[in-house]
Amino acid sequence: MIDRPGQEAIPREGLLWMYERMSLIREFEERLKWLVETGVPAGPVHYCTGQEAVAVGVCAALEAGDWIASTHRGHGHCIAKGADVRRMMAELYGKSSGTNRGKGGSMHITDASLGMLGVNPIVGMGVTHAVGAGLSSKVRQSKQVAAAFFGDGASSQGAVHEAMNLAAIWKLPVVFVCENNGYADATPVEYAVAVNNIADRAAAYNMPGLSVDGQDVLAVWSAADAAVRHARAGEGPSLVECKTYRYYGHHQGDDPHRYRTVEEENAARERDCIQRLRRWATTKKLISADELDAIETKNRALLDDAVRFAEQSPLPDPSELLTDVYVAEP
Amino acid sequence: MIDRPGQEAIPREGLLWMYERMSLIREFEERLKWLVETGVPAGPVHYCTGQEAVAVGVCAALEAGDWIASTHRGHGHCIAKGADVRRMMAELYGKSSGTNRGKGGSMHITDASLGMLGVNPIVGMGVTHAVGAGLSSKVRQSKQVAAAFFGDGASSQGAVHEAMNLAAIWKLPVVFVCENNGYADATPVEYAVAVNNIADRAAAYNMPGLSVDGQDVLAVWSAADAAVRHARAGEGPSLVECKTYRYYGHHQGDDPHRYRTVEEENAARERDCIQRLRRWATTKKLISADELDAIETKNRALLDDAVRFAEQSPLPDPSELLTDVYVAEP
Amino acid sequence: MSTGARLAIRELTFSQALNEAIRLEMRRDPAVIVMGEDIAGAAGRAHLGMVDAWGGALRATRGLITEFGPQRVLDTPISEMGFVGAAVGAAMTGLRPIVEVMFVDLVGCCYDQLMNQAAKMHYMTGGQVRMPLVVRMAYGTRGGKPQTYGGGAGAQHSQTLYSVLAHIPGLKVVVPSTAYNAKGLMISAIRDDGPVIVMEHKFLGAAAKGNVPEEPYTVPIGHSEIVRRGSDLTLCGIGRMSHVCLEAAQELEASGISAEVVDVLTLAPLDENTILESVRRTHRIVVVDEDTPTASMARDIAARVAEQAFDWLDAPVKTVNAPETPVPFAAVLEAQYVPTAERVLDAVHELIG
Amino acid sequence: MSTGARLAIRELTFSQALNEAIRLEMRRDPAVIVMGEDIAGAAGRAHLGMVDAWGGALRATRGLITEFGPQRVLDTPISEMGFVGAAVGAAMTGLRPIVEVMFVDLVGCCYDQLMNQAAKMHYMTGGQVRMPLVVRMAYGTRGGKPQTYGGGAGAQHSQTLYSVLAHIPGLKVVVPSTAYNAKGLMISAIRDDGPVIVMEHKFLGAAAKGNVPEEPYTVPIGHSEIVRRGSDLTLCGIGRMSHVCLEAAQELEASGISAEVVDVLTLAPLDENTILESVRRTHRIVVVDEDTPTASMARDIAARVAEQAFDWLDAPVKTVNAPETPVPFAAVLEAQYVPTAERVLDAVHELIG
Ligand SMILES: Cc1ncc(C[n+]2csc(CCOP(=O)(O)OP(=O)(O)O)c2C)c(N)n1
Ligand SMILES: Cc1ncc(C[n+]2csc(CCOP(=O)(O)OP(=O)(O)O)c2C)c(N)n1
Ligand SMILES: [Mg+2]
Ligand SMILES: [Mg+2]
Repeated sequence: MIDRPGQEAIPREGLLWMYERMSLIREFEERLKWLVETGVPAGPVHYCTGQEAVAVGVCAALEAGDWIASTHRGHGHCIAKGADVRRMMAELYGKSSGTNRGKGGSMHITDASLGMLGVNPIVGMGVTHAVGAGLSSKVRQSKQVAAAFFGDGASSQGAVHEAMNLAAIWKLPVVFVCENNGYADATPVEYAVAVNNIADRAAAYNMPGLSVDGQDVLAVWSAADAAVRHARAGEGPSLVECKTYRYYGHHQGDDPHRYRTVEEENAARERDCIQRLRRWATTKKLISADELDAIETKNRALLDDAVRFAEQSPLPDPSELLTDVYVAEP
Repeated sequence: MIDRPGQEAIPREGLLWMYERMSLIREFEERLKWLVETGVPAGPVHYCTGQEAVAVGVCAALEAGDWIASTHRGHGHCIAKGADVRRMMAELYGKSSGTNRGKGGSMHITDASLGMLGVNPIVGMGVTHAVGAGLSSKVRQSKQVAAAFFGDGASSQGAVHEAMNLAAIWKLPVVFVCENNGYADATPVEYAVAVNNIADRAAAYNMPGLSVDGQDVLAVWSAADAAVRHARAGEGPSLVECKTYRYYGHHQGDDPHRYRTVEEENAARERDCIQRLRRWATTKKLISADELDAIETKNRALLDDAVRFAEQSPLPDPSELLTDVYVAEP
Repeated sequence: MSTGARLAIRELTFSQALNEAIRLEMRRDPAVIVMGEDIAGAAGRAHLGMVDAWGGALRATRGLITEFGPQRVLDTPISEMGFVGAAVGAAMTGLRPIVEVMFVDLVGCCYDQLMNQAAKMHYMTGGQVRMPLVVRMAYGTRGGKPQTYGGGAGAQHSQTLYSVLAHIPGLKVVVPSTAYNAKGLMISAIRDDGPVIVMEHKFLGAAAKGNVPEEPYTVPIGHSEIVRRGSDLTLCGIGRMSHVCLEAAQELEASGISAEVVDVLTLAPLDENTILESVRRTHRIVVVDEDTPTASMARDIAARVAEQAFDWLDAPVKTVNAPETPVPFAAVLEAQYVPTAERVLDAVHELIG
Repeated sequence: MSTGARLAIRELTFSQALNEAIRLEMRRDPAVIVMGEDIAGAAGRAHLGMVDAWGGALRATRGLITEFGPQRVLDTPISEMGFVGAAVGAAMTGLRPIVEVMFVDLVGCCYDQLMNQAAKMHYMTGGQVRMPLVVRMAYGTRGGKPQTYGGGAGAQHSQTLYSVLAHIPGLKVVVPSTAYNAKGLMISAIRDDGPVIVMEHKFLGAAAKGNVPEEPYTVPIGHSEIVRRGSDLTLCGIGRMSHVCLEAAQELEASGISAEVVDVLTLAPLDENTILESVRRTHRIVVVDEDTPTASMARDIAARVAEQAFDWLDAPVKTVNAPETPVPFAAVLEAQYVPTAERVLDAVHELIG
């Protein structure tokens, strides 16, 4: 982990928050994976294990009133923005206490009160919604910033190009965050994308672009923080590419070894974002190992509680099938 | 007009052909405009007057077996690729002798036997079809090249981004030709596009990009020729931006003075592509003024003939409404 | 709704009525914004004294930028998926965008935003997210007298297509037919907290003129209107086809047949009851729709009648649609395309000997 | 068509049958290519010994890259408008592309290419351009028994939506229901010189097994099939709903009601005659469709019956659809979503006391 300009400005609580959120995301995904593999029918799920630093580094740079748009691989974004893991887990169980009353599932987890524009599995579309939120901020002069997470695969979507051009010409307070984890399903990024660094495409929209190590939460934070400040100052959008890695398959049923090597996976795990923050913070004596262990213990307990909450919550009433189709009943 | 590398290689016949085609396009549009303004109900038409050098410079670099994809402003592209102005005019009259048997109209004029993938008024879509033609060439190893014309407005379409990325990763023999005439309807390019030179977006697809004076037919030809050679050699796509100008409104009913100045128009007319080639070729004594006058006289006669042909051709039989819905009747 | 005497009433065109509706709502609520290609025109050229060059496909947004400025009246680049998506995002975060997609023919360039995003967001989030979004689209083929030659806008600029929007649960789809209901439905659409598609017939824009009160009023979404009373059969029309039905009803009167005419006005949610009640009184129905037949709204309405009013029917349920073809260019072919009063009369005479 | 004895017959799944159809046609004609996201997978990793990691959404293209190589089996980036457009362009210039759009839920990202380009090109060009294009799309919601908790694929990955394709003149839309007709319809689609959409039900892919001859054969596009003879009423099913209809027919037999079952197989152009003739014999019909009701194919078929077989009908024309809602995630809600044999029986009992 390299020292970053401005990182001395991160207070100890900031570092603790980052560690706590990354650890909570990791715990959530590991617990969910265990549940799914032992038979909990949670629907299609896309674990973000390995990518925690991107969600957390970006959300560390945002304020509570800011927005995020997320993707099918969205659990980490939700937790980083402050979502309650109990209600998230209940959503995966299809329970009425879920974030979406059980009507959304993993690919739609949303807590709108936290500035979440929604997890959105139609690749690229969330990016356009973030641009709309940026427009709303500008028109209402509310100074809010919108961050749009999207994958390397999504970077090929036309909607993303359109969204970037719109944000650029209108100078909207948007931060485009490309989570380049190397794959779209089973398709390697070097096959699907014509450039080496997706961040280089920022030039096509006359906006700043930066490619950072997505396994280094401080590097992500530092780039995102600059982009957020730029946005909030009315200077327009930026593109931050975070090179990261997903530890597991595309979804719960995917065997990644059909398209990538174990060596590559092992090398990625060497760069694990949580371990790196731990090593850095303890070496620098900013935080003790005991403190970090305590965080992990607490997060395990939170997940125990979340699973219990999800299990014990009631199912939606059958009548819920027909409610909330129209926003205002005619 | 600046001397261009390789232009000495253009034989006199090449120059004559360019002049003849540009003049024929001009004559076609002027005649059509006169017809429409005197009451011929030709449907919506988008005159390309002023932009002749782009169509002609690009098609001069193509071989007969190559393809072009065109736009709503497509008459010039059709004529440059060799379309018969009689059948084009008949199409505008909705006659059965038209290129499309009267079923297409201005926005769909197509002579598939000349490698035309169609005039296509859904902005940006023709570009994707050219990429498909390039793919066809590559799979069938036919060495054909596809040129895709599109406007500055179209450059904001997601489909164009997707098409460029596809052509780049597959190294397809495609030449992307952006006709930047400064406007999409009544929207100035400097408002709608986040960069100054659309050609600069080529870098986002790791392909060559060049911005040329679209009022200089030899400059267009030179850039297109290099791009076509590149493509035919299997080196992949290129982007050529031609800065041009449309003399009239967006369509026959549009008054451009609501969004641009007469001064700007006059300055553009100073750079008229036909007059420039005339001046250059006569000054260099490559072609005499008499020869060029004779070409224009001949083209006027061709248009007299085309209008006569269109007027005298029969209307489609009413039964044609129902034919050719399915390619092969079930 | 209009309370009569108090209101000043003038004749406006359909487009002017839309314009007035949008203008009044923009005055009423600063959250209302307008977006779309060339909805103003000359974007960024105010310094040259140029603003408001186009006013959109139907000129329904003309003049708005002069009153509300470029912050609330946004010309967009040609990127339907992007700007409709931006409108969706804006609707989720405090604005009430009215977005123009020039022609319904371009629905294929933004369909995901309508059918997966705007339509479903409220449901998928368990009711958390509101979606006060209006999407305006011009539609329709040139009807009327065949010219001897020439042509119309062709296969990709003349479509109707509203059934592919009405098909999607969560979208409301309204099809105004007069200046009066254009204004009232537009105001209802803007005030609705969910997504509403407003289908505006190209050839009603300037042609449909009528009395319109100056003040704001609403015409409720989800209500059809009986625009002519009759007893022998029901003619059910959508958009411009309501006028065709009225024309046919007029002619039928001459031959002693009394036709009731229902103007559907809202396709989704459909006001079945008004249609079913009419059929239960008249025992016969012809549904007239400018769209192509397969999976059309005409067939939808016919099926509802065949299921829910079967016992009252004295004759087959008839539908009159455009033919199962793209829209041809040539005027002689196009003239056969759009349903006419004549074709409606043919259908009626098949029902009533 | 199968000539019986000569052919070797094995049991294949629906997905395997699709795979075999594509493979045989690729052998037969070098112009046939396959495109789509992850239709092979591991693109560009052959040097690591990795090819063919996925085989598409239904695994229907697995193994093709090994036989035909990456020139003819092309993984695409996530750019549906772009690669479907490329397929359209390729079809115009000498290839016969088979393109997979993972799920019909993504139709909104490429709809223009289907409805404006592929569907209309032949007509608009006056018959010049041929469009030998196949577009494969997985569709459908998880049916069957409710689990106590958990959920399915949710509102944006469970849709049916074929009516928005069948609505477009020029597109053929087929909906195979068995391994046998999946192979035969796919071969017909590939050999067709126009655009054909092949709708593949996600939950038939592995579940529908049946006898399939080894050799190539065609099942004609535009023909429905009577899959069970009966005399008291007609059940008309689409895709997986044909199986639901057969199930219902079985149960009706127990109560002495003889149901005929028509498997629609092609939505456009619809084989009206088979359906109408059946109704003219049975005098009653229930149309069963997994899609949402408004402007659905069920309503389309019902309307045709109500117009063209009215005089033979003894009862209202019934339709059974999914409810007018997005697809909910929770298993308990989802289980109420897809029409079941029980709901079909309810509809039948409304018709036949
Ligand atoms: C528009 C669209 N196309 C295709 C899919 C199917 N799909 C879901 S996730 C995915 C891969 C996304 O890759 P990337 O953007 O890199 O995100 P990651 O999964 O790596 O987080 C695909 C192809 C989809 N959901 N939406
Ligand atoms: C997808 C799409 N959006 C909008 C339109 C309406 N429209 C037709 S031409 C045009 C402007 C095109 O501008 P440009 O690409 O610069 O071409 P030019 O007209 O200048 O030749 C627009 C907005 C359309 N036909 N298709
Ligand atoms: Mg990825
Ligand atoms: Mg232009």
